[in-house]
Amino acid sequence: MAGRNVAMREAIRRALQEEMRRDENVFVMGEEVAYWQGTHRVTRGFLEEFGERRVRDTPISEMAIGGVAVGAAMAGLRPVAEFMTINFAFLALDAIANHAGKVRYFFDGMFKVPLVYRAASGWGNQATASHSHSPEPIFAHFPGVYVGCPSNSMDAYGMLKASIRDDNPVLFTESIALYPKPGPMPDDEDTDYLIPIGKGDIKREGTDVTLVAYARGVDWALGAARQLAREGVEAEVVDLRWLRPLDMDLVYRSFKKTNRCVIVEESLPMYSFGSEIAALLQENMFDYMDAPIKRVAAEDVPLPYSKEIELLALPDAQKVVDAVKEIV
Amino acid sequence: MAGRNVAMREAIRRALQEEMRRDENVFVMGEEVAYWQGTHRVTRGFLEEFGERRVRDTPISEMAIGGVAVGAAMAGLRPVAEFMTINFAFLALDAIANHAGKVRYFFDGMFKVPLVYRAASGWGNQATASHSHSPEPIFAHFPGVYVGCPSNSMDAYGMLKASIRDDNPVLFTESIALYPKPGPMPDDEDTDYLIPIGKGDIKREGTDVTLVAYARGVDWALGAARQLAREGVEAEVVDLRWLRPLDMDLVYRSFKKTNRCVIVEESLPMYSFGSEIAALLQENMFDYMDAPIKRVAAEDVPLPYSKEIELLALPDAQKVVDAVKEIV
Amino acid sequence: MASPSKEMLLDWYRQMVLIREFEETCHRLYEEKRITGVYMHLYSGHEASGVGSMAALRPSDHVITAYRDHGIALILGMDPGAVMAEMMGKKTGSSGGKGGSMHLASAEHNFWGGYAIVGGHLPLAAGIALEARYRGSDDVTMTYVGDGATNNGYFHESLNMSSIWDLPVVWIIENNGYGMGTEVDRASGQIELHRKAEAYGIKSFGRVNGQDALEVYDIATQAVDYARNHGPVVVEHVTYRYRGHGVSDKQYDAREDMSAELREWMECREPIKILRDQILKKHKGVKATLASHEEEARRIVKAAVEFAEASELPKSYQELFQNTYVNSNLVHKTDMSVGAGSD
Amino acid sequence: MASPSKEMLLDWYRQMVLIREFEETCHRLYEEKRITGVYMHLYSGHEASGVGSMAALRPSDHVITAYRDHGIALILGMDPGAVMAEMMGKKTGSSGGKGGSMHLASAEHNFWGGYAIVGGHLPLAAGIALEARYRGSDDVTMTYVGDGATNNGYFHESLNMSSIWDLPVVWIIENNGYGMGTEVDRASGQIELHRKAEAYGIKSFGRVNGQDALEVYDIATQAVDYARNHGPVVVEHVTYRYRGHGVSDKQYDAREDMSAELREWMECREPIKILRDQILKKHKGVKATLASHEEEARRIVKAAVEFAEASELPKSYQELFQNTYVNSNLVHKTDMSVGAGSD
Ligand SMILES: Cc1ncc(C[n+]2csc(CCOP(=O)(O)OP(=O)(O)O)c2C)c(N)n1
Ligand SMILES: Cc1ncc(C[n+]2csc(CCOP(=O)(O)OP(=O)(O)O)c2C)c(N)n1
Ligand SMILES: [Mg+2]
Ligand SMILES: [Mg+2]
Repeated sequence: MAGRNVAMREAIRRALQEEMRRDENVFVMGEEVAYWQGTHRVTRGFLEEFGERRVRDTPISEMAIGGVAVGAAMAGLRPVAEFMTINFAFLALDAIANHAGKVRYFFDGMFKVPLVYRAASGWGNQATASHSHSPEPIFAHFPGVYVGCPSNSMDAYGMLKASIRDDNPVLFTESIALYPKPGPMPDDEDTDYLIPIGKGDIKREGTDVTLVAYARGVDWALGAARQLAREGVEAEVVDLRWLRPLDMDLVYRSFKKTNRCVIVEESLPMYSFGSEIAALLQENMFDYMDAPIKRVAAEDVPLPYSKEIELLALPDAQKVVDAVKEIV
Repeated sequence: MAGRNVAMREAIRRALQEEMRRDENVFVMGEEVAYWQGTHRVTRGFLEEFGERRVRDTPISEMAIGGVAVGAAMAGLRPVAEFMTINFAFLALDAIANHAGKVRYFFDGMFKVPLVYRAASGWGNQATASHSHSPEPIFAHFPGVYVGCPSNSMDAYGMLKASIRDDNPVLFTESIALYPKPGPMPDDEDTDYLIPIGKGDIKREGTDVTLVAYARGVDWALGAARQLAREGVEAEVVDLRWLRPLDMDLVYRSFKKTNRCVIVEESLPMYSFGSEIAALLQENMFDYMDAPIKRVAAEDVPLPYSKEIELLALPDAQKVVDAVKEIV
Repeated sequence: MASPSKEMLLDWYRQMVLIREFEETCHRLYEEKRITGVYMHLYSGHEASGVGSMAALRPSDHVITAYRDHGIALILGMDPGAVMAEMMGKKTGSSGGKGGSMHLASAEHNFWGGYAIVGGHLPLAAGIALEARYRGSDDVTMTYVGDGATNNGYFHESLNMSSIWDLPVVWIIENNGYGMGTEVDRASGQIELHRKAEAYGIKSFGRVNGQDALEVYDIATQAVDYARNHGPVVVEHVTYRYRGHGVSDKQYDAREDMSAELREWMECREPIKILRDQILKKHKGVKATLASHEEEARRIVKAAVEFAEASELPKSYQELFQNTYVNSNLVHKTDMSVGAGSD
Repeated sequence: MASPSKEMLLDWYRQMVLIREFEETCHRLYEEKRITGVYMHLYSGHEASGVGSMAALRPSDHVITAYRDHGIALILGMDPGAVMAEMMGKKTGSSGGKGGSMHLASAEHNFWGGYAIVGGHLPLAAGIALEARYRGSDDVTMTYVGDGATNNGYFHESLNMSSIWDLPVVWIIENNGYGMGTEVDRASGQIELHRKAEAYGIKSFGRVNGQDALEVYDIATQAVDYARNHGPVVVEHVTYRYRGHGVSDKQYDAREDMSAELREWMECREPIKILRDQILKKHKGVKATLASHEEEARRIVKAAVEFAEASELPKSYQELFQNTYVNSNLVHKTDMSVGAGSD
C-alpha cells in the first residue's frame, strides 16, 4: 500500500486537495492561504484550482477565523480553517474551546460542527518566545474538540482526511519541523485511506521500554530507539497521534510488555502531555510498573532567540536516551 | 494571630484595599469594578474611597484588559486587573501567556511586570458550559506568570498581598463558591501578613493517605477527611495554594509518611492539575508508592445547565472518599 | 415608508404581549426559586426591537443573538412550553436542559441560538452568512448585538470580515444604554454606535427608535433588502431593559438614577403601549382582538409553566454525556482511557 | 507648517542613511547565513515614516512598535553594535540575544520594544500611556501599527480604551500596502485606514505621504501636540516595504506585479532621495555633510557587524533560564519541583 516518498507538507496538501475535489462543501480559509499559496506552502496551487470562493484569504483576525468556521460548519459547510501558526490560535481559544467545542453540547445535539482547524506548530529555528509553542495539550484539555498531531506523511494524510470527514470539530496541528520530512504515502488510487480519530500506532516494536510520543516527539523517540538498540536495549515506540481522544489501550498493551516508559513531547513540561500519560499509566498499570515513568519535554522556560540556548531548551534523542538509561 | 471570621470575599477585598492604601501605584481595572462595586462585590466601596483614577471600569475588552495591565506594569504601576470570570480570560490568553509572561524574558530582564490578574473561577450554580471552568492548570502551563488559588480567607488575604507586592505577574483566581465562606483572618494590625509565592500548606495532618488539592478542592478534601476519620482513616490534606510554582517538597514529605495519594481538583480531568501532581509523585516518590495515585476532578464533559446532571459532573467529598477507599 | 397590514400589526401585538407575559413570569418564577441558576436576562422593554425587525425577514432567513434571547425565540415561533422547560433545565426543554436561558435555539426555525460569551456569536453570524453566499442563496442573517459587545474584538473582526466578503448580515445593535452597569459613553469612545460601521466600510441605516415597532420595521425592511442584494448593513436600535441586566442584578434597587430612568422609559416609551396606540389610531374595531391576545398570552404562558413544571429533570450520566460529540460512544462516566472516537 | 532647521534636516538624513545601510547589511548577512533564524522584517522604504514622526517627540515621550523595529531602535539612538549583536543572538545584544530582530527595546530611551504578535503591543501602548495620565505627566506614547494589524481585535479594543480614558497615544498606522501578501483592500473593509478613528471617537489627522519626512513631521508635531493636551489621535502614513514582508518572503521574486510596483516606489517615492532633494533645494553647501553622513553610516554599520561577530553566544542553562522571573532562583535546568519563588 505504501506509494512514493513525499514530504509531510505535500501529503497534507494532497489530502486537503483531494477532499476539496471530493466534497464541494469543503473549503479553506486563513491568513495567506490563497494568493501567497500558504505560508507553509500547504495550499500551493489551491487558488488556481478552486478559486476565491473556496480558497479564502482572511484578515489578521484569529478570533473571527475561529468563529466564522463554527458558524459555517453549523450551517452545513465543512471549513478547514488555518491558523498560520498555533501561537496565533491563543487568540482563538474562546472560539475553539467555548464555541466549536460546545455548541453541539449546549444545544443538546441540535447542530453539528464539522470543521477542521489546521495550525503549524512547534518550535526551533529561532522563532522566539511568542512564536515558539507546541501547546496541543492545552487545547486538548477541553472536551468537544478532537486534537490530532501527525508524525509523518502517511499519518498526516490519513488523519487529515479522517478529520475533514468527521462530523466533529478537530484541531489538527502540523509540526513545522516535519513539513519537509519525506515519507511513504498510500498508493495514488487509495484516496480513501483514513486513520480513525483516536487510533494510535506502534512505530517500532520493542520489549524493554515503551516510548510514548506524538508528532515531532516520535522522531526523537525513534532516534533514541536506534541508539539504544546499539546498546542492546529494545524500545517500543508508541505514536499516540491524537491527544484527544487518547488511545491508551495501545499504551497499556505495550507497557504490560515492557514495564517501563519514557514520554516524549515537544511541549512545555507542566500540565502537559507527559503529565497526563504518566498519570494514567501509574493509575491503571500500577502492578506493571518496574520503574518510575520518565518525561522528556522542553525546558520550563520561554524559548529564546539565540540558537545554542534555544537548542538547550528543546528535547532531542539524546535526552530521551538519557532518560531511558535512568530506568532500565 | 487569627482574628475574626470573615468571608473570603471580604478577606480579598480587605487585602486589596490595604495594598491600595499602602502603595499609590496599585490600582484596579476591570469590568464593573467601579460603579457596580464589582460583580462579586470584591471592590465594594473602592470607587468612593479611591476615585475613578484608581478604580477603573473598562469596556468588555478582555484582550485590552490583559494587555493594558502589562504596559502599565512595565511603565511602573502595579495594576490589579480583574477578569469578571476566568472564562473571559480565554480571550486574554495571548496577553497573559505571550505578553505578561514573556516581555521580561525576551528583553532579557530590561523590564519588570508587577501585575496581578484577578479572576473569579469555578463552576456550579447552573452557569452553563461556556461560563463554567476552573482552568488554572491551562494558564499555569506557561512559564512567566505565577498562578495562585486560595482556599480560605486567611490564605486569600496573605496570598493576594504577596502577589501584589511581588515584581512578577501573577494570575490570582478566586473560587466563586468560596466567596461567601467565612474563615479566620490575621489580626487587624497584621497588615503585612504575606504568604510567600510557591508555599503550600498542610490543612490537616494525617498518616494514612495524602489528599493534594487547591482552592475549592481543599474543602472537598477536608470533608472527605472528616468522613474517613470516622471510619478510622486519617487523611493528610495538602493545600498547594499555588499552581506555579509548585511546592512539591511539601507533597513529598507528606507522601513519604502516607505512601498513598488522591488528588482533588475542580478542573477538567485531562492535561490538568491531577495529571501533573500524579506524574511528579510517581517519578520522584516511586519507592514510596504503596498504591496507584488517584485523581478526582470534574467529568470530561462541558458543564450542562440542568442542576442534577451538573452536580453529577462535579467532584465532591463523597467522590474523594470513594477514591481513597480504592487505595487504602 | 413600509406600511404593514392590520393583520401584521395585530400579530406584532400578539408577539409583544406574549414576550412580556413570558418574561415577567420568568422573573416571578425566579424570585420564587422555581427557576434556578445565576443567569437569566429578560427581553422586557426590548419587544419592539425584535418584533419590528424580524417582521422584515422571510422564513429561510437566519437569526442569531446573545444571551438575551427569550424574546427572539418566541417571535420565531418556538414553543413556549419547550422554552419554559429549558429555563427549568428539563428534558423537554428546547435544548434538553443543557443550555438554559442563555442557550435557546431552533434549527427548524433557522434560529442559530443565544450565546453567553459577549461577542462570541458574531463570527458565527458571519459564518452562517458565508454559507448562504457560498451556495448562492440570498438569505440574510439577522444578528443582534448589545451596545457593550460593540467594544469587544469579536465585533471588530466579524464586521470587517462581513464587509470584505460581502456577507448578507444585518448587524442590529440593540443599544439599551448599558452593558451590565456601564453606560454607553463610559464604555465606547463613539457613542453613536451605528457610526462604527464607518470603520468597516459598511452601509449604516443609522439610529432607530427601538421602542417603536413601526419605525423599526420600516428601517429593517430596507436593511434586509440591502443585505440581501449587496452586503452587510448596520442598524442601531435605541431601547431599554426593564429588568436590569439580569436576574442577579441588584443595581436597579440600589441606584436611584437608574430607577428614575426606568420609570421614565416605562411611562413615556413603553413599546407595547406605543404599538397599541398606533393600531387603535389606524384601525377600528380591534380592541377585542387586542384583549384576546392579552388573554391568550396569559393562557399560553400558564400552560407553558405547567408543562415545564410537570416535565422531568435529566439525571443520568448518560444524559450528562450525551451530545458532547457526534457518534460518541462516551455516554457513561468519564473514562479517560476510552476514546470518544466517532464511527 | 512646521519648518525644521537645517541641523534637524541633516540629522534626519543621517538617521535615514544609517537605517538603510543597517537594513541592507542585515539583508546581506542573512543571505550569507551570518544572521540566522526565520523572522527579520526590514525597515527599508519606511525611513521617512519613523524619522519624520519621531522628530516630533521629546526624550521623555514613549515609543513602541511591532516586529519591524530596527529603524525605530536606531532613530532613538540605540547602539548599532548592540542591535546588530541582537540579530546574531549574541550576549552583547541589546536584549542579550533572547529577543532577536523582533524584540529590540531600550528602557533608557523609553523604547518599550518591538513585539511579534500582530496587534499584541497595542494594549501595552495604552497601558504605558495610562501610566503617564495616572501620574499627571504629559508624555505621549507614539505607537506604530501596520495596516494589517488594524483588522485585529487588539486594535479595536486598544483604540477604544485610549479614547474613553483620554490616553495620550499617537496611533500611527504605517500603511505599506500589505500585511504579508494581502493588499489592504482585501483585508480591510475601510481602505482609508485613518477613518477607523471614527469608530472610537478619536481625532484623526488623516493620511500622510509617509515617504516625505517633512510632511510626516509636520503632521506629527500637530498630532503629538494634540495627544499631549487632549487625548489619542490617529495618523495614517502611506509607505512601502522595499524588502518584502520579511527575510523569508519569496513573493517579490514570484509575483511580477509586486516587483513592478516596488520599482515604481523606489524610483518615484524614495524617501532618502526626497529628503535629499528637499535639503539641497533649501540649503547651500551641505553636500559634503550629506556625503559624510553616508560614509559614517557605512563605517558605523561595518563596526557594528565586527562587534557583533566578535561577541559570544550565550550557551549555558544559566543563561537560558535567566530573567524568566524577577529574583528567580530557577537559574539551572528545569526542576519542576523547585519553585521559582521570589524573595
Ligand atoms: C467576553 C465576556 N466578557 C464579559 C462577560 C460578562 N457579561 C455578560 S453580559 C455583559 C454585558 C453586555 O452588555 P450588552 O452587550 O450591552 O448587552 P445587554 O446585556 O445590554 O443586552 C457582560 C459584561 C461575558 N459574558 N463575556
Ligand atoms: C496574531 C498574529 N497573527 C498572524 C501573525 C503572522 N504575521 C506576522 S506579520 C503579519 C502581517 C502584518 O502586516 P502589517 O500589520 O501590515 O505590518 P507590516 O508587516 O506590513 O509592517 C502577519 C500576518 C502574527 N505574527 N500574529
Ligand atoms: Mg446593553
Ligand atoms: Mg503592512
